[in-house]
Amino acid sequence: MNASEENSKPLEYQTEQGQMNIVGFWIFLAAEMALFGTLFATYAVLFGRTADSPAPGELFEPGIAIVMTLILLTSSFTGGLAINDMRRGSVKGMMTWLLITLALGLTFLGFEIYEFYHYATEGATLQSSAYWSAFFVLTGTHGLHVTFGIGWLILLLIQLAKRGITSVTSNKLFIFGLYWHYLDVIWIFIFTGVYLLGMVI
Amino acid sequence: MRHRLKHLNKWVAFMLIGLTLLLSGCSELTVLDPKGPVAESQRDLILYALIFMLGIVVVVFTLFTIMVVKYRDKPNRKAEYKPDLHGNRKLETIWTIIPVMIVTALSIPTISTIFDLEKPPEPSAEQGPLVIHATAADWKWFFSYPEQGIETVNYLHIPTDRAIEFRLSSADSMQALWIPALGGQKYNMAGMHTTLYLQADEPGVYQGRNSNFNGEGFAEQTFKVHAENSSDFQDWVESTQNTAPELTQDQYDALLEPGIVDTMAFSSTHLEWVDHGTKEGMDYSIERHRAEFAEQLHLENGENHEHGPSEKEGGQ
Amino acid sequence: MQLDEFFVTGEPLIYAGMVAITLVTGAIIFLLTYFKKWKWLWREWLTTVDHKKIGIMYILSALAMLFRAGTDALMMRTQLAFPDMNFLNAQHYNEIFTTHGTIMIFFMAMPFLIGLMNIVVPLQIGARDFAFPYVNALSFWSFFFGAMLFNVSFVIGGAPDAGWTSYTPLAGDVMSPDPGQNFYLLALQLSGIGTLATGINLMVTILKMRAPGMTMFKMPIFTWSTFITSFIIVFAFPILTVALALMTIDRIFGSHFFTLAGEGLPMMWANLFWMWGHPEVYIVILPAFGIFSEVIATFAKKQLFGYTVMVWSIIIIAGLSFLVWVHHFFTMGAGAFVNSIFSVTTMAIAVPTGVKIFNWLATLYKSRIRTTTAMMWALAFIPSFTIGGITGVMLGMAAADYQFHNSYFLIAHFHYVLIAGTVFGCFAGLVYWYPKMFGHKLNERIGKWSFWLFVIGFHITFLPQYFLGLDGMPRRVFHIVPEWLPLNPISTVGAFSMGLGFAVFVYNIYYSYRHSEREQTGDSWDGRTLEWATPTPVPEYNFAVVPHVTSHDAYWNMKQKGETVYDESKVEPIHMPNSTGQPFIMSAIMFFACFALVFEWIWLAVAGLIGTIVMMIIRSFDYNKGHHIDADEIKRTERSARGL
Amino acid sequence: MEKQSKKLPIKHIIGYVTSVILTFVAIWAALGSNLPVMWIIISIFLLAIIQAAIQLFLFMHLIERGMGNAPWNMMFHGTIIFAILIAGSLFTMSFGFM
Repeated sequence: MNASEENSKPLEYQTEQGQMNIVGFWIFLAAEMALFGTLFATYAVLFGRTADSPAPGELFEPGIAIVMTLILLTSSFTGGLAINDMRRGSVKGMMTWLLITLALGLTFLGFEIYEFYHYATEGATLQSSAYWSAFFVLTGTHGLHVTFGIGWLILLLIQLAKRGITSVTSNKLFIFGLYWHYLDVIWIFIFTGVYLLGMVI
Repeated sequence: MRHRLKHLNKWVAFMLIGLTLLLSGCSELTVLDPKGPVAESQRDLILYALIFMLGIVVVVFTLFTIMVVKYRDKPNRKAEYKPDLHGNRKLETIWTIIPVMIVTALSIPTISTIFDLEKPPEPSAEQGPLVIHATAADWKWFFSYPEQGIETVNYLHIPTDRAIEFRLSSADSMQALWIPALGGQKYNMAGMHTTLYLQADEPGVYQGRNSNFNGEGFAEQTFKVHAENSSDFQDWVESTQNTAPELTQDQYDALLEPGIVDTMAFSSTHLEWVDHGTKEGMDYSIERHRAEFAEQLHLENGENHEHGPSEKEGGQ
Repeated sequence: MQLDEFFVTGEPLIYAGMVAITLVTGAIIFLLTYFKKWKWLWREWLTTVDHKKIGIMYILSALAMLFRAGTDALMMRTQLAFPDMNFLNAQHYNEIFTTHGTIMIFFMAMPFLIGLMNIVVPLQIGARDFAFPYVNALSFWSFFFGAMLFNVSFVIGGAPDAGWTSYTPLAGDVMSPDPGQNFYLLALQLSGIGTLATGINLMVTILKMRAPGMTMFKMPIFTWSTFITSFIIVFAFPILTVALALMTIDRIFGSHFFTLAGEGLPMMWANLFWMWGHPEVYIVILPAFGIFSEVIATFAKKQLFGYTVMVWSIIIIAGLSFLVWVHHFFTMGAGAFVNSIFSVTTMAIAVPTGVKIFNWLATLYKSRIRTTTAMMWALAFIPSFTIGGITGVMLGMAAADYQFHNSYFLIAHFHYVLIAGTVFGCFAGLVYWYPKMFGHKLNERIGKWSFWLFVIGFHITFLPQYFLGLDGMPRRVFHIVPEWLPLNPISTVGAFSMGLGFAVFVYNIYYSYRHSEREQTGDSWDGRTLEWATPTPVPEYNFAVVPHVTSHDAYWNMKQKGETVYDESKVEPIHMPNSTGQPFIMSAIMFFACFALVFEWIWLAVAGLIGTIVMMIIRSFDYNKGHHIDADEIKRTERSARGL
Repeated sequence: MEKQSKKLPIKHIIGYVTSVILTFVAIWAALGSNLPVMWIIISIFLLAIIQAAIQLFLFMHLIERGMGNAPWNMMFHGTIIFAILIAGSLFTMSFGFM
């Protein structure tokens, strides 16, 4: 690979280590696919095993799930815009979009906590039945991932503010971007497989 | 070289003699000495597979011996040495196709036997299969005969020449009903029903057991199967109906407590109040005995009893 | 919690174990202090990120675990020797076979193979280290602390007793309320995370750090098998992670995945466990296949026969490994159609495996076999594994499996594949790469003694067990009955012979350390692949000059052409990562958190979790870029190592 | 480097708008339409897969110069494992016992 080709690559790809980090993270995301696949499989098999607790169709409210979906989708979009600005070299644009992404992520988390609390008051908790165990652990694992992502983003914001866009920081932010988009991919399937399906059947 | 091949022949002869001896010894082994049509079909399948497998073993072992003996590096070795031999399409295709053919040859009878095992064995009498609910509980067996209205603990009577339809379930841990002389096993699980068809053609007493590990008393969870002709079986049913006490729910609940019990017989079944094979019945036992499940038996070998429930049969 | 509940009491064998542990720990501390080696231990080993040292630590831990689980096996065989043996009671026997299985799979087979991969793969592909050396150290320490957590259960809290498969509901909180099962869950979780990280690490290393010219189909076969194994790890281990987490949540937080209450589905555990568990058996067998291929090609002094087919058969086996899990529970009664499908997929695995066997045999054809100890392990593998393989096909026939399942036939089968495959492979690999690791060979004469004791013992132990299975002897019973008599004592005798073989093997390590000739060149066996192009002992940067590769027997070809890998004029400064204590400390904190969770001390566990997160934050802010070794120093090292 | 990214990231905007539309189509199909249940299930999962593909290709740059084949390859196999896990579990744990 000659030098000019090397330079035409985005900054986050320019070091050997940077490339390996990105490839490694993609492999990690593939592993996450198996992780969520297992949770979905458990959810699917335990579907309908509600014992004495309420059925999902009785508790699910389309409103909250739709709002949560749109929030996470928008945050994925703004996260993408932040990466776009990073590649343009615009620190200000990048930071603005990242802060918006952070705010949307926190809002999503707030909704999820409210939702869990709401179900608990209606008599559906982790301990209620096999179905509700699977529901809370599947959506909860996604929620934990979002929480982790928020913590990660805060750390990155500090580092970006301190160091600006370098080959190292841009690499880190790009990887965070992959993670954040990926969480939306998972959420699409949770929204479809859990909420929409739960209300159809 | 010829000299060595001669030796090889001697070895092959030795192996064949050994094999014959081994196979004649095998007919003593329970699984290879079936007492009913189910075990027989499984034995036939095993022996059928064994022929192919022994063929593979002979080929691999022979090739292996030749290679190792002939191509060992030593002074004055005459065999050819070709370090750059990197492969041979034709040969590799051949030894891909042969295993494919063997696998196909094994698959066909396997699949047909699998489907056969889900049906009662070919009816040797005009009556349908005898239904027995076999319920496992830590570490004992309940056999309920719903049509006859009787229930036995830790022993089983069956008529010969009639298919038995076992409805398997468990009151607590996962277990498996295995009577090797009559056929293979299936799991007993709480909240689920599995069906196992077995049949005895020869009268006799056979060993049955739980074969799936389920804790401390596992080794002792055995039972005897008494296969007898239909009139003897009928006599036994009637005498049990007349002489055995009725099973009460309290008594049954007490029996469910994890532990080892003796053989018993009753003139009613526990199916009247609970079926552990349903979602409603699956937590019946743990709801009542949660504390007892936490306790240990401190089971030593040879203590408590002589290997499994005693020979004496309860209720008679 | 009372102290006598905390420690296991009332078992003379366990008291003896406690005394032994205390004495050994005391002796280690004393020796380290006496010889003033604490600093050395910390600087050279606990903080290292060098793949070769980490590999050595993996292998040492695995040997220790082999000793522990092997002792378990001997105790089991002693108890089963005669019908009236009362050496172990039922409970103790259950604990012993559970720890035997779990340790052998998780803390012996996997770390042993991962240790060999650690040492060999970067050397084989001409790399200077792993893609992520820091993560590699973290993987090792999380495995190590996971193993320690599991072994601690022996004296604190009680060992798990539900079998290595831990089927629910038996392993649930109603039937196993003791902390033993929590030890199983959390120790596996901790070491499983490390394994997953290693899988990703090795994949990136192999994808991105190969020497120039080494295309995928010019990689040495061991590297290929490592790559495919890592691929399986990446997709299989998350399944285990989730399954373990679900059972942990069941036990500690009262959910109902695998419980009898709340309409849980205990069989879902079996399903998830084997969805991971079947790929897992290929995780431990494929690297062994790779080792045998390397060893056979080297000592037959001949190219591996059908390299491309060998690679593709590994890939096909890996693919099929995800499609056969149901054959572990054919007897669950999932119906004839389901069982038929999985019967066929299972038997299909015999095809690529059979092809491999014949290719190995063909490699021997027109070769020149040197019967060194490593080669003998590899040769013994072929017939032994064939027996294990064909009985595997028989077990795959669902209708026949109803008779084999849960019997000693099954036990004999998987010991035939796991010992003849994995253990022989580990020993072959260790003997083969030993000079590269330690700078001297293992003694051949003692090595052959250990080989024959072990291999003959192995067949005496496990061949009779096929017949015991056919005679209706189920696995996991804690005593036998007189009908199974003649074969059981024979099996026990064989087991002790294997134990003796292992003891001789370990003695050989000591003997060779004292007496073996030190290696003069890096190429101890007239090797074929790049690891033999490095000097022995291998300098920390591995290759002073990264070689250019033209075939999968790269070093062999170079030797044929009279080329050398080392060209002083091309030496440049080399960038190396710095040593760090963070992985060790972080894993220690995770150990602490898991230990607290075992006893359900939630707040302590949360404190441990926070500690782990703090370590991650520290790492995130760490912009340490490592150091450079300058060219002169490299030249000096190479000159003295190569005797120039 | 400047030429790599535009001020107005067309790809992202197209992806976002499509995703929002697809989400609402799925909601309508599930809650508002009178389709048979089987068709609803198939259609909402198809829509979800399209949306996931949008995320992967338009947002995450699954195929981008300089990354080699590993990312899409791993995601492809990840998808297969994902499918095996769910379909396989349902096949063995539910279908077999019906």
